[in-house]
Amino acid sequence: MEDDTIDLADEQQDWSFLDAISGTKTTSPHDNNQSLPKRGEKDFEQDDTDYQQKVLQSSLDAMYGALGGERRHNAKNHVRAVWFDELQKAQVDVARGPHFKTIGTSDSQGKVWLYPEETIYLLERGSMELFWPNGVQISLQGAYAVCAGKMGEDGIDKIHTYSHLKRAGFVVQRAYQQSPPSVSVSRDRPLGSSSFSLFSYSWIYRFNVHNIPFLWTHPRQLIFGVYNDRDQIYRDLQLVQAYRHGGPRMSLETAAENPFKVTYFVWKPRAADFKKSSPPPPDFKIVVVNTERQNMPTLEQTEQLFEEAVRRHENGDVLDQRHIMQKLKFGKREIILAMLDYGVINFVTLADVSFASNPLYEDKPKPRRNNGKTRGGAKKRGGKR
Amino acid sequence: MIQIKRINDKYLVFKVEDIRFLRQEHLIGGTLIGTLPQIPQQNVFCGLPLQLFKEEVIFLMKNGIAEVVDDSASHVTALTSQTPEDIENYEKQRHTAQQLQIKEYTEGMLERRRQALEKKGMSGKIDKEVVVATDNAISYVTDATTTNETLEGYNMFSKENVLSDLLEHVTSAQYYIFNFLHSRGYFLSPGLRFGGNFLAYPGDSVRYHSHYIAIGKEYEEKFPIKSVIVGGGRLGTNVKKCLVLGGENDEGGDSVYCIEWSGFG
Amino acid sequence: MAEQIRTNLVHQHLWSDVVIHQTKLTDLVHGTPPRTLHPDDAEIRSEWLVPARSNDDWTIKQWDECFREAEGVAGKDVDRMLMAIVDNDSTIVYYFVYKGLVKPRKN
Amino acid sequence: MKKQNLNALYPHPYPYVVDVVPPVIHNPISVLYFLCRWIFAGNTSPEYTAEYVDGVVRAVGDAREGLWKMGFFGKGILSRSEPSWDIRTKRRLGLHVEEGVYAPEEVTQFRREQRQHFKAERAKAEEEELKRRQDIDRGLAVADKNEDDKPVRPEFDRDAFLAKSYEMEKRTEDDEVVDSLGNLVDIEFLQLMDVEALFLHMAFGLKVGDMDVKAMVDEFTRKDPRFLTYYAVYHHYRSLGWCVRSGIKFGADFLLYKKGPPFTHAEFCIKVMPKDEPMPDFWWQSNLCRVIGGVKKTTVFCFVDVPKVEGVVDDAKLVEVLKQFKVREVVYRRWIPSRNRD
Repeated sequence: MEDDTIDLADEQQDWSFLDAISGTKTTSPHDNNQSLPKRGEKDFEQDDTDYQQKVLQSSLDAMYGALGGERRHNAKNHVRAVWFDELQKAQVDVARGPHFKTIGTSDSQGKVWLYPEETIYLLERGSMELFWPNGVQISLQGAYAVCAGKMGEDGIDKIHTYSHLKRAGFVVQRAYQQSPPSVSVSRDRPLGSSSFSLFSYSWIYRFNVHNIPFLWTHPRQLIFGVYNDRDQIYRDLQLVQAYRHGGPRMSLETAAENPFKVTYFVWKPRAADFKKSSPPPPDFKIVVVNTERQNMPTLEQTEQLFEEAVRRHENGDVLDQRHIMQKLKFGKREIILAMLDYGVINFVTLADVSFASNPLYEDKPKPRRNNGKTRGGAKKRGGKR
Repeated sequence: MIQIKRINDKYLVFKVEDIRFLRQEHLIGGTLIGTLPQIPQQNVFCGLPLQLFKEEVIFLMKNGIAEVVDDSASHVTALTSQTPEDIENYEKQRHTAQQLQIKEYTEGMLERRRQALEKKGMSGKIDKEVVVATDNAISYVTDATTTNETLEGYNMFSKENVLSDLLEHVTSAQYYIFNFLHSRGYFLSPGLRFGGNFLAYPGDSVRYHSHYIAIGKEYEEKFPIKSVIVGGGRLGTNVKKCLVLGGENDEGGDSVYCIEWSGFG
Repeated sequence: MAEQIRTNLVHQHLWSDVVIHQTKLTDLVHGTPPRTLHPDDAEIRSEWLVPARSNDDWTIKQWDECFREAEGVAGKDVDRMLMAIVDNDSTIVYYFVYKGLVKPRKN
Repeated sequence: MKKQNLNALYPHPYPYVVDVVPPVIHNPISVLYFLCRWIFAGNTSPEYTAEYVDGVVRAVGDAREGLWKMGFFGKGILSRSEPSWDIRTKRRLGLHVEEGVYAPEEVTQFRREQRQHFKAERAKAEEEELKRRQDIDRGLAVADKNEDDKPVRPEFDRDAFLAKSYEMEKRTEDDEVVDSLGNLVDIEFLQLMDVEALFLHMAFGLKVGDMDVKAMVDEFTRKDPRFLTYYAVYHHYRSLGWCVRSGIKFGADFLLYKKGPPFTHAEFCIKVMPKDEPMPDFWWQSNLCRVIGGVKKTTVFCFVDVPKVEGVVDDAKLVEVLKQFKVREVVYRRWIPSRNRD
């Protein structure tokens, strides 16, 4: 089944694809011909053939070979940094190379400082070496021990999420690195009540015997009498209070501390002119979630997150918001949860949608102007009824 | 016995030999979470370290295969006890290694260049060309810099921080179903991505598709039919896996069931 | 509910010899489908069904009990049953429940 | 079927016929006409009756056809959605049936059969591959794979298939549904979900036996304590113009269709989340979103602030109670970094 949800990283792929690269110990780290092969075919089960055993072993050997790969540094672009444990940050000696366009923050002396996740990422990909102030080099294991050690319980998960997004090509920064958000919350107003009231529209268009019981002895029912406007039926049926975009939140309780906090701001890779000192509004906001200790966010927690969520279109989103289906599927604002399951990351988008703000009955086919081309995002797609 | 490094509440392995041992001797795969230096711009194949999940750690400890070390503490203790001589020694070693690498690299480059020019029949130009070509290309290679073992006495300090009895007595429905499948030769990985506790493979996950989405339940634990049986069974069918639900029954035996959409109705 | 399942099996899915067995715990339905239900079945086999409502909860223990009851009536081992899950809109979805591990369908 | 034809076939989104009268203000004669229409109001809209038997709401005859055609309410108990057991059974038993008319279930049957053919072919290919590998082991073959032997989807003949599939012998059970004259007795009724029954009753005057609002709310709540919560959600989407049907097939509570099943696939799967109940874990959420994402639909969590309802909910009170319910939607969708880079 071809579907949006298939992801190459969903399941472990066959490492023998890596043969080509794990064997090439002499290539310089700047060779760019290391592209990924296509998804391979795995077997359903063991068939007890030596052939299968051989294929397995060669795949495993490819994996061990790749894992044992060295981190090589070119003398010209060599980057060193020193870890200051009391600050929980690393200072880069001389910030050379393209990474520092998007990674790190500069102080008044022009020195670049790195957060733990930035430090580990650069170390892992072989773009930097790390030292203690006394000159002892910090190994990768050492970096995990000291950098993640004080990041709190989800330190490794946050580092992993950061690296995962960087590896996928995104620009990632710690949320509110520059200035914390000013969240203004309006929660003193109740939700707007529904439009159901007797004389709110022209009487001539609507006689509702339900409301004039002495005239007619018909069973009580909401929709009765003469309607010459079909939409009026829908309007009369709208009794349940529903959240509308721009309206107040539904949960009015005093908020307890929200365990779900925006961890990272993320920008799409296209940002060639990205300035880390004055970044544009982020394309995505990511909340790193501990799935072991937390349940799904409650409505209250979700509404709090939405108050600082990314508004669609701020960044020239290409999503066509003229169409009701797009509005209902993608909403006005969105926040992304990174759910960590012992090293496996699952992302889910929470979108702020409102069906009441986009009533389906108002979505009528417009007079055809475009020569019978079908309207809307309702492309024909396979699916189950 | 291998050492699992604990950082906060996460369990990591940093040595390739350990990964090979866990995988091939004990069907313990973990999940690689680091960046592969050779191909850092992708997420399909990841590098060291390897993160183990809770049930894997419990299994390894229960069976005396591994011990858990508080790595943050070990590292700092080992570091602060380095003498100035240790550090000087260390720097000397590093310098020597670098010089050697640079020499090897330069010689290699020279040799290749020479061969290339000879092939083109331009051996007369060799000396001049080679000098120009290698001048800018000096590089050096450092070790994989993956583990802490370069630190003087590190292993001793880590042994002092062993947390062996931490998980000895943990039992749960999840561990039950993990153990049920693992002891039958299945290879397991975290399963949240497919809505289960684990995915189970009929052999090493690099070669086989997973067969099961496994969920552990206490014997009398209630679960909603609509989301667990209908949702889980339906999902299993969509992704060509069986949903396995199970727990330990009153008599200490196995009550394990496979759920599969019937294809009708 | 068992009666509703029987009607559905007989007249929508064309099963034969559908019988309701009342046991101490629950009603069980037994019947024979018109063709093999599972691609790995060598021949048509008769099936045991457990009725359940879509909005209810379930436990592992209940499966143990249902198998035990079915085996009591059948007088022999039962290796699989079908759960007939009834929704308020009259949809009945059927799920195989196998005792122990079985391989998923290859296709 | 073409969309235009479908629109002509199903012009009414509700069992209610809207009168189109000219605007009164511009035309004095129309005032008279309008008043006439008003006095006889209700006559143009159908009045349907359903029964409540054995714990389910059933509609037969005109109501069965009307409630399906006007808003796609209910489900044929022996069919996937629209009652079509009659056609299928007539064809199966060799009784008279119009040619070229296929029930949706029959179309599905075609597709399934087609898929099975394909799978059988693939299984054969896999068996050959195993044999080839064993040959390699024994040194009887060389290890270079010929990639051209993938099975192809075979052509499929609907009529031939139907003829074959209905070759089945008449069962003794079929005697239950054929009368002494050899005619088929249509035993299929349209079952309404409890929420549909209350909605049709309170909004469009459907009679459900002799139950009034109070009797329905009491009875339905007895069967499912959260009935009113589900009702509020059902009512909410119906009032916005959606066709709302059960979501059981995907482990959800409701499906939202733009017009109804004959027109398009459902777009949204609704999961009702009472605001004050503890939130489920992430495994549950991941599972549900996978199933729903796999069938190309959007998962909507519909949070409901449920008011405390005291005393009996009767005719007059239902509207008041509904006005106290609040709903808010949140869409959950898997996010894949590699598909969101540009």
